[in-house]
Amino acid sequence: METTAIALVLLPALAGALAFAMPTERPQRWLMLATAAAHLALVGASIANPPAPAPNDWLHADSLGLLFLGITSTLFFVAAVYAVGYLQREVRAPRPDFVEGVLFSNQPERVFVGCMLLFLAAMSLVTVSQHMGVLWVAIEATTLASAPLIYFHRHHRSLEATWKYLLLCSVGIAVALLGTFFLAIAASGVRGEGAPLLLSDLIAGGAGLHVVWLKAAFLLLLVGYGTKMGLAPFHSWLPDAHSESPSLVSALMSGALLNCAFLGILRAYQVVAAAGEAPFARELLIGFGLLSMAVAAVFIIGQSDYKRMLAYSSVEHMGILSLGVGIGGAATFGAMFHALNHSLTKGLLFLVAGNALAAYRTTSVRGVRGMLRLLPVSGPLWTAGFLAITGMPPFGSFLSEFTILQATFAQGHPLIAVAFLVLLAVIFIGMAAVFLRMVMGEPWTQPVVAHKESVLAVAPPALLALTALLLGLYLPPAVDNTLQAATGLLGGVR
Amino acid sequence: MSPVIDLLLILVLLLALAALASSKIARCVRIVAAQGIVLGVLFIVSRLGDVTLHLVAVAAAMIALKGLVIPWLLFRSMREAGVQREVEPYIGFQLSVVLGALAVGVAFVLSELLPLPEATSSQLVVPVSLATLFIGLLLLVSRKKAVTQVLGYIVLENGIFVFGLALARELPTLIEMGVLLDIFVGVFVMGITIYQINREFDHIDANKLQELNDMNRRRHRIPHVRDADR
Amino acid sequence: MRPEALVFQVGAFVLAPVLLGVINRTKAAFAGRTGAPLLQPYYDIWKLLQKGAVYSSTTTWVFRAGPIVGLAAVIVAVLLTPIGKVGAAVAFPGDLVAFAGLLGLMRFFTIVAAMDTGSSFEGMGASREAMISAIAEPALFLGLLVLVLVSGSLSLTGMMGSIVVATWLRTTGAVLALAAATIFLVLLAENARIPVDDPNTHLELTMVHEVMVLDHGGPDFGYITYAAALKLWVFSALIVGILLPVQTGSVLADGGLFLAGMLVVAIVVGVIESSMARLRMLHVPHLLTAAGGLGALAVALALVAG
Amino acid sequence: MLPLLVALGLPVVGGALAVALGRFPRAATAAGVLSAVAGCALGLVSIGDTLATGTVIALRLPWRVPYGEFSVAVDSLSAVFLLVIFGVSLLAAVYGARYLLAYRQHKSLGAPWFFFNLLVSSMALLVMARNGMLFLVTWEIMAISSFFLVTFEHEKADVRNAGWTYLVAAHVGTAFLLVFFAVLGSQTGSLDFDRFALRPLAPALASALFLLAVVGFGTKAGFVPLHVWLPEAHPAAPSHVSALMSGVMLKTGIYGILRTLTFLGPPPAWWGFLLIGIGLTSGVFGVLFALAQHDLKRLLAYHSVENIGIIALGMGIGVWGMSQGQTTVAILGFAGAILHVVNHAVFKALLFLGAGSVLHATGERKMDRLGGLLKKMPVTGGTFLIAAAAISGVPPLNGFVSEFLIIMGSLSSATGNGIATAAPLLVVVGLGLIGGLAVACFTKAFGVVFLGSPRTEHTVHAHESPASMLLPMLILAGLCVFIGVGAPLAVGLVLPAAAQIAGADSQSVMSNVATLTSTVQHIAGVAAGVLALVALLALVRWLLLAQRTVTTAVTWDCGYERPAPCMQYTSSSFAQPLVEIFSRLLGPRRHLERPTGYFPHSASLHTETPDIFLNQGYRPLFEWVNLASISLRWLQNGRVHLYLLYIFVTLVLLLIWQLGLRGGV
Repeated sequence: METTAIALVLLPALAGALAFAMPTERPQRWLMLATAAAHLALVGASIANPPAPAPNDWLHADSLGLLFLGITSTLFFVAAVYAVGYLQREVRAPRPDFVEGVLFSNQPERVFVGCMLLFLAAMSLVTVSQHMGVLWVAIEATTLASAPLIYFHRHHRSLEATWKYLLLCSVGIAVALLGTFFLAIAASGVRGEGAPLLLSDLIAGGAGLHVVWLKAAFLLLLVGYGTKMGLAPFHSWLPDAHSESPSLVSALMSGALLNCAFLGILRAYQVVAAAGEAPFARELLIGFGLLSMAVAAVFIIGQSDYKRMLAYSSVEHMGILSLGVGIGGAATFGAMFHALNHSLTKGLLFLVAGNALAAYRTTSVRGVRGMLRLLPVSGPLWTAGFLAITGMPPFGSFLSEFTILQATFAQGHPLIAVAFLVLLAVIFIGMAAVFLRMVMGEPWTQPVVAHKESVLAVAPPALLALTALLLGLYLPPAVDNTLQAATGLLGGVR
Repeated sequence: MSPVIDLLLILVLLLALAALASSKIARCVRIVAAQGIVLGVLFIVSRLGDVTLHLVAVAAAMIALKGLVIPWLLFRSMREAGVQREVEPYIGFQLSVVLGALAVGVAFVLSELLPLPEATSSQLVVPVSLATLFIGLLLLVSRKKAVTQVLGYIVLENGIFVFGLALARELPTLIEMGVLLDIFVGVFVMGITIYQINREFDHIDANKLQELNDMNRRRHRIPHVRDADR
Repeated sequence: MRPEALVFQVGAFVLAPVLLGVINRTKAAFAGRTGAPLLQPYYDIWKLLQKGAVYSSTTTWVFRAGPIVGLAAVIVAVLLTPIGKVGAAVAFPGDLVAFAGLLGLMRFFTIVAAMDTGSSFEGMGASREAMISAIAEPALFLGLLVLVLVSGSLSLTGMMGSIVVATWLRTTGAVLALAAATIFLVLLAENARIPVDDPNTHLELTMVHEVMVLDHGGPDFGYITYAAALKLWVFSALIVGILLPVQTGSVLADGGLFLAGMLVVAIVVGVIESSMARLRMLHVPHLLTAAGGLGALAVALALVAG
Repeated sequence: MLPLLVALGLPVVGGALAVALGRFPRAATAAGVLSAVAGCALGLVSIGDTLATGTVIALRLPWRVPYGEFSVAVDSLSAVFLLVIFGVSLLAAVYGARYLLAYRQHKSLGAPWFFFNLLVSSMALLVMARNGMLFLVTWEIMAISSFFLVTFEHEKADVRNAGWTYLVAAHVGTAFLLVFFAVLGSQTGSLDFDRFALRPLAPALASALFLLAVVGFGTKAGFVPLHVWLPEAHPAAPSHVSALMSGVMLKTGIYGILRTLTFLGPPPAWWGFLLIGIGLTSGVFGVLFALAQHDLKRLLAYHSVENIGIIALGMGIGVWGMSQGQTTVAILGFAGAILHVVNHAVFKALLFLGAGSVLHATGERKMDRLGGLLKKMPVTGGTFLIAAAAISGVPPLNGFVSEFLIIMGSLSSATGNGIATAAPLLVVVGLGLIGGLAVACFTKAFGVVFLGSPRTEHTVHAHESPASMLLPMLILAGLCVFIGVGAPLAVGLVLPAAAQIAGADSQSVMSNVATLTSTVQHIAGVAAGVLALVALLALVRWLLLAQRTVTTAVTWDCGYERPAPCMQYTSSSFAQPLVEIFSRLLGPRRHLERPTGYFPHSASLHTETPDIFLNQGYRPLFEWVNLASISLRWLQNGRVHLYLLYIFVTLVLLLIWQLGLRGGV
């Protein structure tokens, strides 16, 4: 087995356990930060010189894994920095919640930090696992580790969100488990040494797989992991969980967790493609992609709660990813690139949303006005995030979306391309209305005194915004190569 | 050995239907527990050919968890939550059973479409597992209370485990243990959540958990906004 | 250009006011009066040039610039207008566009000068003038377009030169007649004649052109009167150019014929003025649209024929 | 090429500096303005060579993004547009310095200057770009930066709405361009403009691409009915920005269409007819709506639509000429169009700066509340008058020259083409109508605002703007006259570009140039003659009045006792007859309070003319989408059971569909 991979999983896991054990609060934050930094360093190292694949490794970060691992680690580090400031801001004592004014208190901080770290461990495991069984275990683990995070603010709305999240995802993952079993059946013809669910064996013996079982397996995995990923119509848990959990948790879920689930589907797609059944999988991916975008559009238009709007936008972008992979060819590259852009941007948006929530004490769009005046740093960042998430140049998301569009034409699906554009335009219009209403105008509070925003609250999102911007102007070779290699694994070309 | 296995499989299916039909939560829990135990036995019996240590271990773990721990957990949280004993379905029990039968039908049709590549212990494995799965989903969809939904989830899981038998070459221990662990923790967390729900709401009724939606704009208390401005 | 043509050009500037006189005499004759002498316009202009001036305190230099620019524009327009077959002093492809443009310039400054007084009467006149000319413009262009199509030349002189008796005998004759009618209607509108406007009413509410110049006096008004005469001249010249196909060899004969033609046009205008009443302001647009319709018909015919 | 790149970079750097200096308004302004001025000046200098000799400067650098290559070039076409961009931007920047300082109390001036400079640089880079990706990115940066400029005063609700409308329109327009480039790219395998030109396209595909370009670029240019954002956004923006947007930014749409024509191959005739149709609609609707407006800046904005229409007419003639192989016609059409681009940039910028000056002095945009400003603001008024005359297309000013070229193009197509020439001939008549209405429109604008007597108090106390604002206006006014009198020069400037688009060979170009310049010299002669005569007649008048009594009195008022300012004709009443005639097209709303009784106390007539395309076209569509989405909200009704049901049903259906009906094996 591969040492780095194991380290990547064990490091946060042990740190998490340690955090649970720790009696005092302050050191935990720094523990989390340190772990995140170490993790990021490890990931950076392995991206710099990718580890060579050893035969039947259960844990090995191939380029696809590395891509999502990189995203996860970066986002977690930023979130950890933000968390330090966030946890300082949080009031300990029971306090009235701003929607109904009922009293509520926080979870103990060690539970929060501990679960954060375990969450990271689980997600790392997802990205490095080369075994469909391990993959399943890991993804289920992410659900369990993140559930308490949603319930950090212990009032009944967050509880409701947690409950829905648990139930829907568990059911989905259960379906995925059946899919994994189906895969094992399909692979029973394949004589790979060791366990029959090792990805490399499945791909190597792709020709020998039983088609029917394989298709059934893919359907189940698509539905199962799709639930976790937030593809419509399985997305229903997403808006609730994202709107009720602390903003940095929302950022991690939207930016990292959904991608991990997507990775699960991609692994299945690799196997199906190896068996020469790619067309079957592609049309499903295209269909669910467009459906997700459409559903997102419906709920983004006239959305009254900005955190919910961000959640739906995640549904939309998951749809774009699935569409891109479904189209194939250069679109696959676009999808990989878009996954990166979306994670950075969405992280930025959720963190800034946290600042807005802290300043205005409401998640209602109607209640937020004049961010540019009231929050001199967060306001512009919020605007930048809007431009980035809607695929405006010079942000990276424009490049990735255009790549997908062009590939769609090149692959000869003009109608799909048009539908894609129309949905994007509708969503843009809906979002523009919401965002502009928030950033512009005079704040409700008179007289207007611009807030002093703490560095820890604005630096992390600013960093993300900068990265998203740079990716639109210059694609660093390291990133480009990783994307290329990942695309190659999925049979796409740049 | 096949007839015994078939018998057990059918038993699993019947238990699932029974769970669908039972109107008292307590009974429902017991039925599900029984199903878990049967599953464990089935696990051993189906592999009588080569009883390995890990096989026994898994079976034991399964029986312990599904048959004892989880039911105990559920009873406890129910007691603490002071749940009324009725199941409170959206759709009546007769109809549920009818639908369950329908699900069984669908399961059998589907299993026709999915011929097992290698001769396994029994041909009933696939249909039974699918049917159990569907019944579990049916429970999840049609029962109001959170507890009953957890039960539905467990039934669904059991269905999937039945399918595990069909796997000619068993999964590595690590995986199966991991799976089991995940299931257990899942149910455990659900139990905790139910307990919390009880603290927040007057009684456990997933039906009440629908404040987060996009139907009617939720009323926000917006600081500093005069009603004239809204 | 040839010197004798130059003579006629000078003649144009000298003789233009006579047309006004002729029109008035004709109307007088119809009314059974002796009427003012033929040269009355000259006397008026001369008298005005002798006078001092009274300016409204509201006005600015724009008010004073109006008559000057207007006269300058129309003078250049006269230089572009062919004297029948003799031709114009200045001729180049596209001069008809310049011709229209110059009239536009004149109009622009007349209107602006009128608005400078801030009087509601002048404002009203300006508004009406703007409306009428806006609709007259396309009609004029249609008329000229017909000439382009019939003659294949892009300069007014070339057009008029190419219209000969033969042109009238072919189908193009009808086309030319329509064009002439169009331009004649435009003439009535642009020169504030009945039925579009009544040059010698004294009720401000009913006036268009006259009310715009209510406040002008002295040399300014002299300029305006003279400019009006020249404007009438150029339009009449166009019509005569179309309707007079004969080309004798000698310049003098051509010139003479042309002048005769001008006389006829003036009399016709006079006859119309005395034989019909001024239209209601609401109906003026209809008249001009009708002119446009005639022009469009002519163009269509020309395209089919040409 | 290097100096040009510096010219592009300088303003951006300066803008960033301005943001950094946001706390100190004057310093920020200085940084922004100086860098912009320096950049534009440098740019103007470095394109001179191309303008004079037509030498092409090109540069290619690798750019690490998908499909991206930093490929820029300056040819005749680009050069003309660069001239406009740099020229107007320079003057607008100078003007804006004092104009924006008025806001320094309650606004940071850093961001506005940053976006202003970014807008300038992006526009310049846009017309230089030779790679689709670079073009698109620049295009969007341009849109975004102008959006932030439009929403400068976002405290006002109408400004916010305008900003939203603008953003949406820009985005939808860009969507068409995305398709345009995506399709071209998938055809030719790269987004390199030179590559586009090489690969011949199937006629149907070429036509489809042309339509995409017309819609996409037309939205930016403001073709009716895609113009709806224009009358909202331009009045909302600060005046020097309006000048830049209306005078220059719209033209990038025109540039896009012209550039497209260079790589779509020989056009069929109907492209020309399409452009002519668009031109006529835009021209007539634009001027009619302008005529019906009472807000000065709104009037100007609508009038931009009219001028864009005229430009479209020119392009239509050009394309038609190309399709018929009539090089002369093509060159005349394109030359007219391009020259009108230049002219409109000059006088529309001047008009907006003038409007800004009025706004600066009186804080008033409603024409019916202004009046008599010429006395208070002689320079503003005088330059505004020149611009008004120029935009009405009368000699001796520049507007006439370009319209002359276009009309000449359509007339010379007329000789001996039978009925086929009906469409080009429509251009002549259309221009006639448009010209006549334009006169009405601008006599109204100038007359009501600057002439007569002041209608409100704060108009009485108006004051002339500072020199730094007047200087740009004077320069622009000078250009109006100069292009009019020096027509041959101006035409010579745009001719190479026109020939480039028409794809004419050098020798036929030469012959055309010869004939054209001779004609244009006559035009210049006419212009000079008019000016000379004006001088002469003025002198005569002065001599006549020298030794006579010249007195002033109250305006002749038919014997009224006290003529009051409120008795003057208002903009509504001035436009009323024409609006009445065209009320079918305009659908004006009237609020009429008739005088009643023998001694009526109050009576009033108020008319307003909202945009029918916006109110009856787009708004209902958006409403419908909104309602449709609301009617689907129940999908997310909060019941976890329903959500589970989604999963259940989808799963079963998928299994049955894929395995059963599709017969998995």
